Amino acid sequence: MTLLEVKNLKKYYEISQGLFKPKVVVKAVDNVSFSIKKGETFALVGESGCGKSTTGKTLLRLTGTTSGEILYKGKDLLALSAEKMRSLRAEMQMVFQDPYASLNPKMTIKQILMEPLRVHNKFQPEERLEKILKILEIVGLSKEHLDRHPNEFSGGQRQRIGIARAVILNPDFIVADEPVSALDVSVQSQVINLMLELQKEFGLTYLFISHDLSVVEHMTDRVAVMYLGKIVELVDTEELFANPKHPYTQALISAVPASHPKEVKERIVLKGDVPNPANPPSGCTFHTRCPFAMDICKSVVPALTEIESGHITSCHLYTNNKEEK
Amino acid sequence: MLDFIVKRVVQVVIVVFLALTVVFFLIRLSGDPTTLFLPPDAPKEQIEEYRELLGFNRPLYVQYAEFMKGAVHGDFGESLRSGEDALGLVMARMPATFQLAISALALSLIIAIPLGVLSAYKRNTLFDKASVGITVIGQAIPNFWFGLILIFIFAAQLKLFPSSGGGSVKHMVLPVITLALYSVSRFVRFTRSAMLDVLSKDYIRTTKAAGTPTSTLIMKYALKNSLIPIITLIALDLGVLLGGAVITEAVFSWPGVGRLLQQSLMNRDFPIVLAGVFIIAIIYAVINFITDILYAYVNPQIRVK
Amino acid sequence: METSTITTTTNPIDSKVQKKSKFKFFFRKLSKSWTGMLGFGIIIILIVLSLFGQWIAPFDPMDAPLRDRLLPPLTDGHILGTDQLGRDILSRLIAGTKVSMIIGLATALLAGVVGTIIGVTAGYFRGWVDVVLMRIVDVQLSFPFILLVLVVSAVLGAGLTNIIISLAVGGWVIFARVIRSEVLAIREKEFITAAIATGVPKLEILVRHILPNIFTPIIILVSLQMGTYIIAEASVSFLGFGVQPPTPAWGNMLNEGKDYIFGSWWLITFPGLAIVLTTLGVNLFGDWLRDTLDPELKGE
Amino acid sequence: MTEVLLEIKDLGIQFKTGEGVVQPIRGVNFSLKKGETLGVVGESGSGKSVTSLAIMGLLPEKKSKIVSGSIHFNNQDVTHLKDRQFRKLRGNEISMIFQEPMTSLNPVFTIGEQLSEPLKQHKKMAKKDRKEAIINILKQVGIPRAEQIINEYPHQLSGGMRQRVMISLALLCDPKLLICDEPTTALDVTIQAQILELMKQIKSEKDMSLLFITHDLGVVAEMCDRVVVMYAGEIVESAEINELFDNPLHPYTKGLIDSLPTNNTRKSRLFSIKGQVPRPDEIGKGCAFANRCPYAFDKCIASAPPTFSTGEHLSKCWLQEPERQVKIQ
Repeated sequence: MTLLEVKNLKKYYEISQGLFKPKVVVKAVDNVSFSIKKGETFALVGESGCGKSTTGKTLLRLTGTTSGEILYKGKDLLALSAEKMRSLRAEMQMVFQDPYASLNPKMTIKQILMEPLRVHNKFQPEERLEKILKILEIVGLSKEHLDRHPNEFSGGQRQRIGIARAVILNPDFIVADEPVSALDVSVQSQVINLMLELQKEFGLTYLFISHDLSVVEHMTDRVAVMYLGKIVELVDTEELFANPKHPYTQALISAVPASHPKEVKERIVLKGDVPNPANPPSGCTFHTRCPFAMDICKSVVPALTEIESGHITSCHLYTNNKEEK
Repeated sequence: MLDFIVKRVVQVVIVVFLALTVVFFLIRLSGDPTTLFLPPDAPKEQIEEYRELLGFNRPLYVQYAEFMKGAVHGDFGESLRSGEDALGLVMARMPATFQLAISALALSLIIAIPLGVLSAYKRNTLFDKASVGITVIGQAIPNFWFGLILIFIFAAQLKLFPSSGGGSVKHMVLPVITLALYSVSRFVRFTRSAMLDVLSKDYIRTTKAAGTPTSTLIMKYALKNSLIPIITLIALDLGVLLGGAVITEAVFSWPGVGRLLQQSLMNRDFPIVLAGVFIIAIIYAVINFITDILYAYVNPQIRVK
Repeated sequence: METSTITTTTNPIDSKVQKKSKFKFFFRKLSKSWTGMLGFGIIIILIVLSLFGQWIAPFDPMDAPLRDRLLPPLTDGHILGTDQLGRDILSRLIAGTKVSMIIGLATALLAGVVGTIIGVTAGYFRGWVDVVLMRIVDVQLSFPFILLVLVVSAVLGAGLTNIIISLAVGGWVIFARVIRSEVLAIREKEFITAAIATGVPKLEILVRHILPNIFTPIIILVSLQMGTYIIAEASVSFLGFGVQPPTPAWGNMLNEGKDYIFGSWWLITFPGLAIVLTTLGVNLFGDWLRDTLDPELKGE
Repeated sequence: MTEVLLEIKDLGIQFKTGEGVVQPIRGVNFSLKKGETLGVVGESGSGKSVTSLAIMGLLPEKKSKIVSGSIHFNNQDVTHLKDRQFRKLRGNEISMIFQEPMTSLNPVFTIGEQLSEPLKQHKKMAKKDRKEAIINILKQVGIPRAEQIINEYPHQLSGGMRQRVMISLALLCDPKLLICDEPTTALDVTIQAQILELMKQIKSEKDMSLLFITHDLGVVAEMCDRVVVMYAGEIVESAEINELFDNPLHPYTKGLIDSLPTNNTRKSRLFSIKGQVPRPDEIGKGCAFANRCPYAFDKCIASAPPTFSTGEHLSKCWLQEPERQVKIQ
């Protein structure tokens, strides 16, 4: 059961270089396609600037799209009128990375949680407070917090409020953009648990955007790895960690620090930095850092291919029938 | 670079054009000035004759087009009073105003930057508090009144300097001090806060961690960083300085553009006002241009672009 | 999940107590800064003088017995002396307070309202509206404020209303520019994206999320600009364009007094001091307000 | 027995804030031997960064005060050292790498100008030798085109490159002690891997001790010989790296290790420590961790535990009182 399908999504930015120079086009999201099944947690993984957050925002139409289709329950979101999209937002919500910036400092918790109910006209006004109290209890806060402002809470508590705001309308789909990366270690696990519980309780579907592979491994079902605006590998989470195909995925997984000092990690250290997205390398954009780069990689863009059942990757190592690691 | 200059020149043209247009219509809206030159009981025919002579009887847009055509060639008409070329009159007064404004700017910078830096370095000491206190008061003093007080003390009582007129260095002392007062106060406060801002930056901690002594830290490193915002402020304040010059010139009867403009406004001698507006808008644009270049010089992030 | 067991130390607050404590909070903060107190004190005195000045003043500020002209301070009950027409300077200063306060406040409100509307429009709706409005702001900023006020007030003619309009014509740009950049900054905040994601309509985002967050900078700017307007009015009146005699205003008192500078120092000293004290009070309070409410705004 | 390079005893630091005085550091003890890499682990607000700034003598002068204890570096008491004397150590014998490579380099000076600063302060060198030394060190930290880089400005470099520049800046004068304050936190995973490899390599080449401050247990596991765990301004546990991971004695340490996703079965509920780190003004007379501790009992709330030792393994928990010695599992 597909809840959301993304087809050939593109998001290009233009950067003006001055009056007499041509504009530079940055391909933040470049021809990305995937689909999310109802009830699953789908992860977008990659390093800063790879386009994972932009992809998340385009799905909710929080930023413009250059081309492509986003089918949510079969409807193309990009074709909806602004008003239709606005009312559909009751079903599609978002949890943000920065719990400090994502709550309006001038509003009380009650106002913050009341807002979604009010704008979507859910429940009778007198029932709304009841609903708010219920959701507060679910996320581990209580009645006495109602009239406080966000600055009176710690980062972890704020993220709970942000999650409460997202789930209060009983949505079907939530985009969670790095929801735990701004939190302290001991609080991270609390919030992850909360998200897992809510998913079970409300049958939520998550798009989980993260750079933290150990969190992704723990709580997601399928993963798409992104590099410079493109998906380079897409497969079930367990399979990805057990048998990564794309050299970038391999390097990414190997770069995760060990969890025990005795654990010996065979590490693939990539050379160099992520190239400037305004001026990406030719061919396979990863070839400048790839330990297995071949001649063909410099000139030909590898296509996303299903190399094993359900395991998609874009790498010449596999399309050339040369099975190498 | 070419890009930058073209953009800038276009901008200046727009600014000057709009400024002239607005002032032109403002002036015309306030009625025509013919009545000012004639006795109040002048016969109607005489007024009409005069209006025709000065061209005020034509439709407004014709007058505007005529005016703009002249302005492009630097012709703003003749003074309604003296009949001399308006732009020429303004230009003749420029040197005196420049003398005043530049001396005041130089004086403010010489005093304000060291004071501001020292104040930031000795934050919360008696010295810092005193300098902040003086600048707060300095900003509250209207400069024309400060000028009057200086005249009272140094011209009327002590008879050290002349109270009005221009021509010698002695004539300059009181007007320059008067004009510098406000800028000094602003510059000290701003240098101090720019410096404090820079001193709290991570990269200053890095330099400190290299074992750099505080004096080097401030004089070599932090000062260069804080110059970026300081230059911006100075550019912004040059407008205030030019405006202040108008008032200061009035107080000291300084023979500059400001005094000319004030008198022309009083006399409704509008060709001169328009010529003055034209010149000031251009000067201001030039100053902004220079600031941008200076800015690029101290800020490598812009330079490399 | 027992997170709530360790909550912040503040007691549960109900909203009534909170409103009351806001006043208390204001005064507790104020009492910590003597400069803020001083500014606040001066402002209170100025308000009292402008409201009840006519009963406080020892003489009629318009009464001009020529035999009493140019009396030095402390003669015949004239604490600050008399002017060239024999009018009591103290009484005229008190009467002038009202003029200065009205001009300062009215201009700040007028310029503030116009500038805020334009700034919000430009910053929130962006596009060509923003481009056009900001071009106008740039053009105006490329012209000295005081000179603009001078030209406009020369064109409009003398009078209290006209000087207020002239000052506001010169002053709205600052508001427009600051408010626009505030709006731009807030627009980029994640809580605005969150509101869009929640499905809050565009206009409601402006009213509920953006306006409350620019309220503080507006208040700060109003209080900081008032001093500028008071000084500008005095300067314009001093040059003979603003409030015209015989209305007692500090600027035209100085204008009239400047011809007597060599003989009668009190004619120029006291009106000037009145301007300095007023501006100082307003500025000190404005500075304190800025430092307390919005430390980030420090240094422009 | 190897020599001790850095010894901190009962360190207490107070900060003046608008609301009054707080004490984010309350009695910190640890020592660092020559050639050793010591990890300091803790969450935000645990006081790990404040401690490192104290070692560098970089605490904000007027706002903070060392109220108790001492810091000895290389047998010299540096606790209340005058800035003039401290300057001779900073950048010379003690160096530091900061968390934010993007903001830690001065935007208006070239890389070369910034790198010559410690050499100017501590080494008498001709200009030409200085340049050579700088190019040399840049090459050592793996910066390509070192000759050109010295004339470039920080904004022309990527985050990873800047952090390499920061490392080279710290290494210029061959310090005896290198403090790394979350050196990889702001970096991407693949860049983090590069920087960690680099630091391992540098450590193996140079005779240097490392104080590695981080919140990431994984980084500690890879880099350190010994670990101290900080919580709410004190050290709650200190042990050799394997011992700490295999046999954590303090419930906080155990909680941190157990809550790592990799130590939990996939999709299961993660182990988690309830509640959150207390603010300095919320700490009472008992154990600072008592309100979050699943093992807390009366004594924990009544009084703060002293440090108990089991050989080299120290912990500040009443469970480790000699007559109790509970194994938490």
